[in-house]
Amino acid sequence: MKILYVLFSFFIILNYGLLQTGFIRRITARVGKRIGVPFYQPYIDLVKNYAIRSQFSHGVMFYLGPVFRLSGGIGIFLFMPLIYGNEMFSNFSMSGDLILILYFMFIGMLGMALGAGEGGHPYSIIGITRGLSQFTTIEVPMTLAVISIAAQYQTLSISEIVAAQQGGFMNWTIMTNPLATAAAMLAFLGMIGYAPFNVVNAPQENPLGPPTEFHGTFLGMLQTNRVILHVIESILFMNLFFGGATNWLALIVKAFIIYFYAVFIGTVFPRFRIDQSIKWFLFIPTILGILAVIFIS
Amino acid sequence: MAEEKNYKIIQPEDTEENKFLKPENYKREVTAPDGETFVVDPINDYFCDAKPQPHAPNTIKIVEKFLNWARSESIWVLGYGTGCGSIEIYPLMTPRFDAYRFGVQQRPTPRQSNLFIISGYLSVKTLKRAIRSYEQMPSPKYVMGLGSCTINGGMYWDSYNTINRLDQYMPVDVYVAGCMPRPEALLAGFMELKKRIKEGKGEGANEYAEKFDWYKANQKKVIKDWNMPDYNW
Amino acid sequence: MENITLQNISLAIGILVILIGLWGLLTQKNLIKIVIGFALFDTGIHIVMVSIGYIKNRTAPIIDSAVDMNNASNLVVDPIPQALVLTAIVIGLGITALMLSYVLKMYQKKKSLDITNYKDLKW
Amino acid sequence: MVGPIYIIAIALGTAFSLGFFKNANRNISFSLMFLAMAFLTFISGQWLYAFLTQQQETIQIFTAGFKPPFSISLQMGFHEAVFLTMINSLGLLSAIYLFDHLREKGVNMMMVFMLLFMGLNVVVMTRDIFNLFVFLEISSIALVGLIILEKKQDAISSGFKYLIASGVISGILLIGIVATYYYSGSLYINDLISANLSLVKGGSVAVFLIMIAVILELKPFPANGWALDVYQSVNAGIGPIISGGIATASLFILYKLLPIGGDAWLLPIGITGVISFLGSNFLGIKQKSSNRILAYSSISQVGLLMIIMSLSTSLGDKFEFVFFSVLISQYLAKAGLFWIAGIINKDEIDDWNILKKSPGLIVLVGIFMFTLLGLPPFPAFYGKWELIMNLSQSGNFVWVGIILLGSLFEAIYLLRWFGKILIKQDNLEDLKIKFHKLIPVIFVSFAILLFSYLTAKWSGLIGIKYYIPFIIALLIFAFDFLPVFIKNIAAISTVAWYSYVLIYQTYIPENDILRIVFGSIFLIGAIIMLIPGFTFKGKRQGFYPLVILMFSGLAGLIEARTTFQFFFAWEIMTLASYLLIIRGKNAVKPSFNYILFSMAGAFTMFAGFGLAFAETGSISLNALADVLVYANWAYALIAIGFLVKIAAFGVHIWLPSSYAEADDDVTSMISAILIKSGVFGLIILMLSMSLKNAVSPNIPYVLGWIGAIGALIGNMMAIYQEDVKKLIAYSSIGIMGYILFALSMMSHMGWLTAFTYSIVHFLYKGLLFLAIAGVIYRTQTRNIYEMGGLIKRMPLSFISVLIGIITLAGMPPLAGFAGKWMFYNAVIMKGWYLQGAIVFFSGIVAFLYCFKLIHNIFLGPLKDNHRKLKEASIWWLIPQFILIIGIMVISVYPKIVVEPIGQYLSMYFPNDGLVWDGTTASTRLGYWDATKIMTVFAGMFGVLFIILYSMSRKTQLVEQFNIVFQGERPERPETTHYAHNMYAPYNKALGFLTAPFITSAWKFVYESIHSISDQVRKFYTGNGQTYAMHIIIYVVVFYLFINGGF
Repeated sequence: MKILYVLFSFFIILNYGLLQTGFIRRITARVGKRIGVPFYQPYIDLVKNYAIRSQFSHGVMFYLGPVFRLSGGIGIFLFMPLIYGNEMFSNFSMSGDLILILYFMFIGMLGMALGAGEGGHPYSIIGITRGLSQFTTIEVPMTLAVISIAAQYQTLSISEIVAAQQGGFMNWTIMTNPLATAAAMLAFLGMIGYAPFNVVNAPQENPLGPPTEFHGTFLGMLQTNRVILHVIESILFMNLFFGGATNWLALIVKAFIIYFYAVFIGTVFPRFRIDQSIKWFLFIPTILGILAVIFIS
Repeated sequence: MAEEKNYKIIQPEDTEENKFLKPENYKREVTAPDGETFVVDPINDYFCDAKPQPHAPNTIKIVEKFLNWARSESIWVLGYGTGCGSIEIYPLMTPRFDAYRFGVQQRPTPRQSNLFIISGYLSVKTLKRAIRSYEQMPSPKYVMGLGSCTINGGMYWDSYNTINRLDQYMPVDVYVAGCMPRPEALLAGFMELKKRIKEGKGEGANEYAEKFDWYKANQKKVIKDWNMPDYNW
Repeated sequence: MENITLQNISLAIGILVILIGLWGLLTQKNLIKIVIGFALFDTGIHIVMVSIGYIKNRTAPIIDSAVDMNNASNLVVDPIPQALVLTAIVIGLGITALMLSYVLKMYQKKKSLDITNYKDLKW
Repeated sequence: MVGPIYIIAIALGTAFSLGFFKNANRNISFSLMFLAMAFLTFISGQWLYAFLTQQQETIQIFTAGFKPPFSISLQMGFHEAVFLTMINSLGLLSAIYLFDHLREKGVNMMMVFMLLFMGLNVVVMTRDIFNLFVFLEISSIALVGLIILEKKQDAISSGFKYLIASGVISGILLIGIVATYYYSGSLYINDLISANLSLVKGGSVAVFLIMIAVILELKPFPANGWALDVYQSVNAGIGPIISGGIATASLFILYKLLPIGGDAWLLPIGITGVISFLGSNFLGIKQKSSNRILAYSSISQVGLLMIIMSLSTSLGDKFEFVFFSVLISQYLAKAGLFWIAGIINKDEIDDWNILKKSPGLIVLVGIFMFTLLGLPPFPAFYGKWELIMNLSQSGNFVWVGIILLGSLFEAIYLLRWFGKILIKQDNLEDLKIKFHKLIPVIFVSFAILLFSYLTAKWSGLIGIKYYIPFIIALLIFAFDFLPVFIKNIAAISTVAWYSYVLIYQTYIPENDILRIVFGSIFLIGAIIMLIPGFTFKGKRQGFYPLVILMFSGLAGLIEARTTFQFFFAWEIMTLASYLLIIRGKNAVKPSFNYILFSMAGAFTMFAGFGLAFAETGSISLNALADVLVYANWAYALIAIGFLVKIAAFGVHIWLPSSYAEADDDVTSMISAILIKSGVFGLIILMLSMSLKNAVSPNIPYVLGWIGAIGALIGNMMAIYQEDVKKLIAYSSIGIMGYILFALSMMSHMGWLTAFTYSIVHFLYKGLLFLAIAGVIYRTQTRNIYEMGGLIKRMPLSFISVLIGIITLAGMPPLAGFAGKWMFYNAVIMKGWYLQGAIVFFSGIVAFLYCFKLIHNIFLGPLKDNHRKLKEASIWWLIPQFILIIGIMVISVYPKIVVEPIGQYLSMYFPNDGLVWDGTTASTRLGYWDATKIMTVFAGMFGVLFIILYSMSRKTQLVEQFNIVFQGERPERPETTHYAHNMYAPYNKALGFLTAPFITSAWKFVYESIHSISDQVRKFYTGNGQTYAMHIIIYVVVFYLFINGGF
């Protein structure tokens, strides 16, 4: 029974993610005074990629890499409570808490890294080293923020963190712990990976970063993961800092706004080099995070 | 740090075949860590020499039609400008022409592209790279010839190092004539391509696989220094 | 004035000789002179020993006509320091001889009598 | 019983009768001398035997029929018998050693030789102070005579210096004797003692002169240049006579005359000893000549003995034990080393690697050096232990510090020397060993072993059980000619049997979780890590005894109930691991760093135990808990010892290169197992001390920061390593940082984390090192960028490394995540947020090198010369898969491990534990259900895989160069492998964190010590007059010191 609910919410999240991606692309196109792709373009791309006829593989890990990647993405989804107070849409969140989700993100990265690594394309590896380097520093403000709110609420359970934020706008973490929220939201920019932090897969330069060699079904899986991951990360931040959601509508609205914030920054700013972004993450967001921790203790 | 060479290059025999072999592709005698020596032949050992296979369309008509629709609506162009025509491709992505509307997007890697636009004259040297890139694209894949030069050589019809007819070397789905064709013409070409795909005629990849020997013979006729396996995976 | 006794005078002379000997031992660069310095040092010690063993107004601890056998312990000085001095003189002689033979050997090897030339081993 | 007077008679008679032989028949004259020497030895040995077994009374022999003071009297007591036996047996062995030398030089030398020993014998026995002087002079003259007969220019000029100096000293002594006689009227030592001269006006000067002369005879630093030169220049056969014969006799003079000075002299003698010990060892550091090193070492040991002598009253009935254990070990070892120096006949220690030609001699050198250093199981260890304990108890902490510092200096030069012997070098000359020179060396080494056993028995500090491993090691050593296969089986079965006895039979019934966990890591780990030994061909001489010793040391830690047993096991383990590391190809320098840091750590630990003993008066480990006053100091000092072993930040620099250069399977052992000994020690320490309130909470707090920074720096450094073993080694530093941090939190969750980490780190670090070792074994390179693409050739190793790094990085669903999860909980509960954040950051940094590890070795393009590699040998793979099974079990069902540990910890930390509900573990903060996570993950992965498989069409497997390359194609695998300097941007941004501050700091310390030592030793100008001047100044300063002039 649980599995059916999980599948149902997965269906929602997947579709929402695809639509969101389409709409966001359309919005960014409008910013550039274009019309842009149809909102259903992600669906078409996905279908096309899954329908690619010829396929080759560099080896076992190249083959399994995308599976790992998608497992990582779906894994986070599986352990994330979606709707507060709704047992049906809490997925498997009773098996693990916030820490599990934070560390589950690594599985996807590892999958990508292994797959791309066996692909043997040097540019993929360059992309991966960039991605990993950047990710380590993104995690610094993120960790500080998580510690801060865990200390604030004295719990690591996402459901309980959400529960503690119920009862109005003023109870949200963004109001009760603005420093942690600020640090985490800056980290969020890096997690989503739009500009200024998208040198990882800077198109043409290296040519696509990690997925350079991936095609067809593999690429389809990576795309699927990407849309899910973006939504789930938004939902995570929603749960931690913006009071969670008590129904699907609230979830969609909040997740969209959080995601849109990253997109907004991404369309406005140019790109950082990797050492610049490392320094940046270890500077302002980290200071904010440290302040958040100091104030809470 | 001067690195000690742990291999010995074996000079190839002076045959016609080996004439254009590059030094890095010479056979070399290497010593394994356990002291055993053996010969590495880069051409055979480092490249897959399997021939391409035609891929049959989905046997269920309706599914194939749906997939063809999806393919036609999601055309990913390989970002590779071969000649002067490439200057006409970039405006496509600007607000004025906005090819995104039609699901046309650019990809930097052949692995993820469906459409290869040969943008203008194609020198023999570029042809080699173009063929490699084309062969590295996954099936189904399409080729669009841009400008007169790809049709009959255009103003370079008697040039010493450009090809005259593109479809001698790779199956072309659509030609867009002109010198140069305007972006509007390109858009029209996309429409034409979409139509062909939807009709199920965009089977250039299978055609290439079926008539592989013929294409390869044509290619080798102009590309004298062919020093690679026949098909680039 | 009371202190100027034979014993003290010889003690002072002995100490002076010791010091002269030491001075020679420590400052002279010539090996032979060093040996002489050592010999003086030794001699000085012997003088000191004898003068320490001396008891005022007594005679040498030899039982002869001048010393009555029965009263000897009151008439003669303590014989032991004198015996010690004899032994010490012998030993001192031995060492001096050994030193000289060393000097000989050293001179044979390096043709030099300057002690500063014999610093091959150091630190 | 042959009377001792015959010693003189025979020696003198032989010496004179030798004169008749001229040089006609040297064989006969040598035999005569040898027989005489043997008879001397027999007489003294017989008396010693009588004293030891038959409760023989001390006897006095009166010459000339009068009682003292009217005649010279000799005394034969227990102490005399010991010293005489030592001196005479040394003479006997020296005679054997000098066999051809004596024959070459003729009867003159034999005569002088006999006279020398006669003199020394009388010096020991006589109770008449002037007689003492005479025979002292005779020995000196005889010695100088021996030197002049050498006919070497160096020897002669140094002999002259010796003459000048000893002349001055004997002058002083003579004046002293006469003055003493003047005040006391007797030359009989017993009378002098009872006369209590120091109280008489002027008598104190007399006593002063005698005592200072005796002290000067002992060649105290710094008035000892004359002796050093002699040591350096004489024939190696005479060196032991000076250090073992004359110095020993001189010590006995001091011992004999000490009562004349009375208790007032104890302190000055102690201070002299301390200065000698520290100064000589300090100057020894810069020496390059082997004989001179031995000279410095000899003088320092005499200094140590003077210290012990000065403590004779406070040591009480332990005095003899301490004194003789140190004296005899130094006497035996020094003689052995001098003799070996003579066999090699190379003055510079750089040339000593000629010994490589004769491994047996290396073993002997090792035994002698470790004896000198006072490492277990050699006798001086027990003596030093009692000494330090006693000094601490009497509050002389400064002395303890100085002695330990001096010992450290001694360790520097001796071990560097030992390292030089083992440096690999081609084209060594042949080493010609004369058999007669070998006999005494071997004899002495057996004597050391025997004496070690006797001392251990005498000390009563450890049971005979502790000697079983040595016997096993010796047995294996005796059967070292067997092939590896058999020895490996023997070693594994020994360890298996022992772990059965220890863990299954002892600790499981006791339910002592701490010891079960660490016992399993140590011993079961040992079994696993020994399996790869089967791959080695040949004999691997010396490997297995050391392995057995190392693991027995580890087991000894588990079993220890007293601080002594603990320290004993600790030193055994350190020593054995040092010797194991030094077996690696270029391991001499790294292992030197290792042993130096370990020794320093061990010494601080030693001092800490001393402090604890000073307060509680008990050496029981449990008694540590009762330390209150010195708690902070004791705690910190002991902790430093453990910190060195776990390579905590600041003292970590020894680790990477040691790990890198050790043999591959040794690296697995030390990194997965040995390093945990520090963790175990810390746990023991914290359990007994930190839990009581006596220890300031600031210390764990500081430890926490050290751990956090260590974790960060270790992981950061690991990123940039191009040497694969160094990479994992730095990662070990990082992980040990976590564990230290977790332990210092002093909370239930923190400790649970530390335990879990210890177990998991053992599993995955062993796994990684074994897998990497298998790869290195095939590729013959450690440079990570020279590998690549090996997944095609070594898939099983790849799986091991993959599982290893997933666990290391702490990714769910594998076991590493358990540690991370507990860590978060612990940090937040404890409130150490900032440190915690650093630790987590470093945990994420770990991801970088994990990827580097797996990518650069297994992914990317396969190199030309690796195209035909085979999978790693099965013997490397079997232990890997055992470890993988372990990881998997803990991953799926962590409860079986974590729950008992939690229960155990509840005894100490009752609050905030982990609550188990089915498979779900929860704290008051969060929850985690490993089994379910694993199920969900496996299910999801399976479903996705099936989806991918069903959707994918016929897949063409392509070769490594079939990649898009902008229309071109790659040229060579090397140019396509993005491996070298992989994280350049990271270095650009954060490289400043990994600047080698600590290494430079230690280097600075090390080099400063050397350059200071180099400058200080310049006062030994080599001029005999300067040396005499030193003596005079020394006397003056000493006098001023004694009389309060300062």
